[in-house]
Amino acid sequence: MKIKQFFLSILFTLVTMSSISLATEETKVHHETQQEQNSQKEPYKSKTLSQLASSFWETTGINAILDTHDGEMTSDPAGEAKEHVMGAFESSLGRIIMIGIVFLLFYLAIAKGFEPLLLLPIAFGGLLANIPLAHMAGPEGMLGVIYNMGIANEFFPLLIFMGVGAMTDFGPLLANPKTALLGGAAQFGIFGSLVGAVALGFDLQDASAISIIGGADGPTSIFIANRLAPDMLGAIAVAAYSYMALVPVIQPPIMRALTTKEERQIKMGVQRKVHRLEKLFFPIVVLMLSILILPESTPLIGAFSFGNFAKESGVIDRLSDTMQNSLINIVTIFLGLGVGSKLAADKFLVLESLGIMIIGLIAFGAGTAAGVLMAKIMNKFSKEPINPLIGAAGVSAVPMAARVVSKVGAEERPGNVLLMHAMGPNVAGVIGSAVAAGVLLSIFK
Amino acid sequence: MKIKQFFLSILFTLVTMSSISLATEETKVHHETQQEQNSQKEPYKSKTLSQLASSFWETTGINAILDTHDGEMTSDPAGEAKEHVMGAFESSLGRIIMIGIVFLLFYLAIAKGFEPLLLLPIAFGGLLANIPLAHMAGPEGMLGVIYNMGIANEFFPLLIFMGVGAMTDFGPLLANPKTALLGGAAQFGIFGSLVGAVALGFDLQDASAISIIGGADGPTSIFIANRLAPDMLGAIAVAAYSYMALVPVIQPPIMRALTTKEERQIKMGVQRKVHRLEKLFFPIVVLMLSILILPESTPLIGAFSFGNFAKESGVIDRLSDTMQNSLINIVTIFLGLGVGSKLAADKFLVLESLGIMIIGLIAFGAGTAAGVLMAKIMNKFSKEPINPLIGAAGVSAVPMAARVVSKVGAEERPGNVLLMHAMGPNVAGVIGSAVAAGVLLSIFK
Amino acid sequence: MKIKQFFLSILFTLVTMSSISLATEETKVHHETQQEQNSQKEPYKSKTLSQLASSFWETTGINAILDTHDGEMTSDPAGEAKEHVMGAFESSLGRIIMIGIVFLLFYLAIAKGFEPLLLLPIAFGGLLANIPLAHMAGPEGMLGVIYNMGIANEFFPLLIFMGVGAMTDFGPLLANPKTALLGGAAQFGIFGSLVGAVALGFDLQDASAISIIGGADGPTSIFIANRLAPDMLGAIAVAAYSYMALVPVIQPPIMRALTTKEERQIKMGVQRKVHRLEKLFFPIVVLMLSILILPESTPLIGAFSFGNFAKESGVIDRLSDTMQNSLINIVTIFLGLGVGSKLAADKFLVLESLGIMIIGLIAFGAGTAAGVLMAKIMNKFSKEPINPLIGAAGVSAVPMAARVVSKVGAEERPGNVLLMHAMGPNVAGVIGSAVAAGVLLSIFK
Amino acid sequence: MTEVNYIVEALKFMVLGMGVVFLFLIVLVQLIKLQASLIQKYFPEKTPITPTMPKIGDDIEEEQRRVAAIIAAISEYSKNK
Amino acid sequence: MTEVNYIVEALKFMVLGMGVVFLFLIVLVQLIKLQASLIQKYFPEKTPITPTMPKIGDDIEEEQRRVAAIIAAISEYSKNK
Amino acid sequence: MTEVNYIVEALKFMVLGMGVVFLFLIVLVQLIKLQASLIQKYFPEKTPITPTMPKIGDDIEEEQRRVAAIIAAISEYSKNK
Ligand code: NA
Ligand code: NA
Ligand code: NA
Repeated sequence: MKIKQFFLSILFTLVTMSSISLATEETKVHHETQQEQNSQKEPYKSKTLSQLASSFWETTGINAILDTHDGEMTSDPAGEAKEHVMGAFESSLGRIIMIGIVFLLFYLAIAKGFEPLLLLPIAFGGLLANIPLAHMAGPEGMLGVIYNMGIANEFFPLLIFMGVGAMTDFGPLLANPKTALLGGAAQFGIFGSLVGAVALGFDLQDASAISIIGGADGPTSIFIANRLAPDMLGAIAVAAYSYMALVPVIQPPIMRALTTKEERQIKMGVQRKVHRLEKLFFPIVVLMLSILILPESTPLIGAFSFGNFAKESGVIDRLSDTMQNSLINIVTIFLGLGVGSKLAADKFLVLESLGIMIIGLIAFGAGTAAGVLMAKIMNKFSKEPINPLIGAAGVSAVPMAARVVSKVGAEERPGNVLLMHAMGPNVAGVIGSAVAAGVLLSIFK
Repeated sequence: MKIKQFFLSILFTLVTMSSISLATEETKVHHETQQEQNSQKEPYKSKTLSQLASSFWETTGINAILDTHDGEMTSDPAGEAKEHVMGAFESSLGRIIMIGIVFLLFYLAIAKGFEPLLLLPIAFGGLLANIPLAHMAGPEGMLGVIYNMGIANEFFPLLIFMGVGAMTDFGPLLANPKTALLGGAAQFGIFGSLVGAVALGFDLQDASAISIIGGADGPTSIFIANRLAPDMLGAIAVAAYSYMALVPVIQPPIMRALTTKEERQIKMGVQRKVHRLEKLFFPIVVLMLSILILPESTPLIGAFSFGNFAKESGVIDRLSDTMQNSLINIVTIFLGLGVGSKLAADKFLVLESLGIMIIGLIAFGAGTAAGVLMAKIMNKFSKEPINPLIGAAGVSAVPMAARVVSKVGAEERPGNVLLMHAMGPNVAGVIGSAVAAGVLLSIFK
Repeated sequence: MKIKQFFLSILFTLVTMSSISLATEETKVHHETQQEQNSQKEPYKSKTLSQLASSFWETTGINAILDTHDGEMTSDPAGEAKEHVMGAFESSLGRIIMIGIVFLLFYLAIAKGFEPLLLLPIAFGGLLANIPLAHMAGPEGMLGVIYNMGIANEFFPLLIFMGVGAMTDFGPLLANPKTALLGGAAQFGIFGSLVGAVALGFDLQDASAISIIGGADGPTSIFIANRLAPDMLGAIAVAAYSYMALVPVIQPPIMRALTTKEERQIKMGVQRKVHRLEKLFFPIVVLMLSILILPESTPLIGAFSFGNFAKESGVIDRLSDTMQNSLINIVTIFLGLGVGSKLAADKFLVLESLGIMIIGLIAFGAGTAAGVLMAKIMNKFSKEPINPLIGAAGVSAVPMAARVVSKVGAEERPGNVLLMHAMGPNVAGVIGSAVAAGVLLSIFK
Repeated sequence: MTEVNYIVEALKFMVLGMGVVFLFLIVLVQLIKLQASLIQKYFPEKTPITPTMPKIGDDIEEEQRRVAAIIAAISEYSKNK
Repeated sequence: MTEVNYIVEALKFMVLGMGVVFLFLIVLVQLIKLQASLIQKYFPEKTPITPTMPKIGDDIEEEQRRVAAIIAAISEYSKNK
Repeated sequence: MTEVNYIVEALKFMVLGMGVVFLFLIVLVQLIKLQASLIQKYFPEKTPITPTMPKIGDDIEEEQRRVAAIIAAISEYSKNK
């Protein structure tokens, strides 16, 4: 106890002295610092303890937050050209708000289990990006290094897509191919929200980047945001993963509102067995089709197909396992931290972010509704019964959306397992989103 | 069914309209696109649906392949300086031929099991590299990013070599060191084919790069090709891995032609037990010798020795395991895709590739023959009997060549297990190829 | 036998001829080589076999070491600006001495088990860096590529710290928080040796970089050395890891000298159970405190906290596992090799290195002593008994130092297990070193 | 120079986009069906193509699976005793 | 322009440095104690928060542990027979 | 300025290259033999050097091997019953 008090008193004396001397010396100290930067390693000038403590005080986070006119610069992975002197809000309250948002994301990821694999690293990256003076999101900071390594060039989202491809089983889609159309209808979420975003005042290109949130695919959203609206990357990624995490909350009410109890109780037949060669050829077929119809989507679909082909080939299991495990894990850590660098107050706390959040929610709802309605129509015209609930899985958000469908279906009629039937539209939704993304890219090329 | 027809009719109308308007509008559209590129985000000009569809048609792969004079550029990881406007052949038929070749490689890798770990990723990379308009092999495309990350600087082949080193057991070589000379004789494949390549009209430097195929070592071939003839990297890598894959087909006839039945039935004694310290010191001895005799080979031998030393030290097993598993797997995926970027039609479909394939085959055969003949001579002069078959393993192609030797030996005399005896020349062949590579590098330095 | 003699005679003839012709031709050959470099791929000039052998002799390592005036350049990852023509010592004897030092490190790592996970890769990197003519530490060599990829930008040390964070259990510290002060006292090693280094003639900035060795934390040392004195990075890293490895040798005598037998026999109570939420919040609390007090330390503490938070969150175990295994292993391999590049004779064999080694040893001893003395004082004033031995663990060197404490304690009083009690100061030492590092960075900012 | 109504433009994008998405998926569905029937015809289920090469890395997993199976069997056995 | 005595400077650094290190750790100790008491108060041990989401990747390890446990039990059993 | 016969040049490369390869391997063979005899002399088989440090990461594999061994033993046992 006594030791503690002893040291505390010393420290507090130092700090107090420095605070007093601060008012008079600040300008001078500032001036000296600048001079020192001009010529590296100039002869060291002796400082009194009080001057040292004062200099130290200048480098504390407390001072950086309290003194809003200290000329601190923002950070950007692209370097000085995209940095500016921080405003009072960005330097103080903005940071505190962002740290609050980060804590909210921590809470959602840990206590609620909402997509923790990406929300948690993104949020932690956001925390690091809002640290004063450390410039961790700058070109020489850890987050900036990561960003330039794999996000600015879209490498990490593609590697994630490759890993997801290696994890995906297209069997259910191949067994009942026409359910792919449900994965198409759900892309109405994208284009509907594009109209909405334009109505809110975003220009066409920004609106397109935002609307991909409706595709419910993290890597696709990041890929497109990076191409069409890199400044909004953080908000778009956070919105995309947040809403994907909220699938069990957002989707069921919409599903129930648009279907009758009888429809929700429809039982679907047993799926046929799929030949190994069908699974093997499928990624190649999808890729060839993308090549012919829209090459703009081939980075995404190519990476996805490669992962899936590697798995289905059965001859390079050690590579396929690596894609599904150590590689995708490493990239997920980096992608999260790198995207988090865009949660710096100066980038995230702009009016656009609010718009992005609203549009993202609408997009999600619209996509779900379109999928369900399409499934209702198909059920009318199809010989085999189709439970309209599976249309909701068309938004992708693999495999969460399919699980939600199965859960709602089982609630209506215990023992009715829709999971495999929902996986078809679910994986088709991934392809559908990539195609929609390719169309938007081709427009703005 | 009816829904499908409905949508199809809409789409076909769009496509038809666009095709009609194409003839008249093409020049104008082109002109506009260029203008748009000049000033980013200029005020968006309204387009009719037909104009939109027409623009979209311009970005389809079908149009890119059919319209051979659309001014499409080739892609190169090094950027614009090495790119050119595509010729008619490169833009259409060339691509289709390359995709055919890629499918052939898929078939060999999957159905025939020929070196799938590298042939499959290379082939997929080749498929991606031949996609029109996507520029995946350009400096900002996925393949180009990979290429610049680890192939242009020879980092990935060295990491592979490190992993292979960590997987290699030099025990059989240490137990019977004179079999190392067989790994030397088989390098005649390299130098014999060097003469052949020059005779075919390649200049000395290109011929040297090609001849390393005879070393039957993928990473060594890629390393040397990158230094001496980077334009032919794709063809050299494909030839190297293809012939390594064809070892069970190419070698046995040569082995049988050059040996008598009695020779093939020779039994070899039991190998002595090797002390742990011998294995520990061996990689250091090899590296020190390379340092003294030819430092040019030390990147390859150094990486290889590091991997082997890490394993034999026994104190950093977690690192050695990583080299043998997650690290080499990740790098193999990237190396394959990156090398595949050189399978773009404009790079691969040149007369040289045919020459490379022919010379590679000759080199392989010559190396095998030289190894077997050397073993016959050694058997004459040696006290202990040496089965000449094990000379064929000197080409390296670890461990396939040693297995083939063992199989042929067992066919001639059931119960005669030559595997361990063949592993000596087999691993010596790896060192021999690296030395030969170092000599060629030192000549052209 | 005869074959061997045959080939040897040929080779020796070649070499002898070349040696003879060497005296007369050397200047000319040299001149030609330069010309060739000027214009790539000029028409090849025929060479006689003897000329070829002579050229080859020029590229051997033997010649490079014997001929000390061949104009060989040193290598640096930063490229030509930091390279110079080698002096006679650097080119010959220096290399041999460094290879001797490398072998000593191999011996310590393998036979003595001293921190092999980093000493062995560092030593191997040092071996590769001292190879003549290969320029493996240059910007295009393997070591240089690694250095620029993750050491010049401090990325690798931070990733290691992240992994260490994911491996660390703060339970013992949370159970008995006041032991954290011991981790503070031990940082006297840093600041005491700072004074010592200045007394030895180092300037303040270099002295600060060196003194961090006293923090007994490899990644922290590398991080700070890279910022404050990149030229001494190799010596500092080697000193840091060597002394960490020597903990079981250096610490016990100091511990015994400063304590009485009674003190060493003190038993400490059972630790209370720590709530899961305490562990979850702890990394965030530490990080928030760093943000407020010294943002300069946040790259280190941020990476460490992220790893720990990822582990304690319990919802992203697959990422946390990757941090603790494949990712940290890959980075350890690279970090070791990259740091090893600074063991090139021209960088390491300077008088400063000797000073660094001496100061490092002093720092270690001073830190241990300060920790033990602080623990004695705390034991005097505390209600619960504190065994002064656990103060020695405050230097960090996790978990070796804590194990040494436990071992010494058990020797004095069999059955007295101090391990968990020593882990508190041990992990606090990591934080303390990062804070001390932040203070030094803030002074020289 | 009339002003552009961006909402109308966005609606046009929607028509194009949904059109291409459906076109893509409809063609894909047809190709899947075609492929299924071709495979059914030329490679009936009884002769699945199997890779001819031993797969490195699989041994371990194979082993684990075998181990798990054995254990399951044994524990089943123990229960029934 | 008097010459700077660098050793004195280094001693000043020591005072500042050790001061900040102790300040940091003392505040940290207080925060740890505060946090412990708050958690004890609001989240008494009986209701630990558990993650609500199934964890991908854990299944395998769980499986391995289970397998190991079974084996241990069986081998124990065999020994005792 | 006579024209260079490149094939002759290539043949010279072959002589140099094969010569160096054999020189390298012959010296290597001699060193291996020398090393073997030295090790046999100073470190006879009975005292192999073993690492003194426990290896992190090995525990798991060790465990797996042990498990596999136990299982093998058990299944062997079951068969023989
Ligand atoms: Na989607
Ligand atoms: Na070879
Ligand atoms: Na420390």
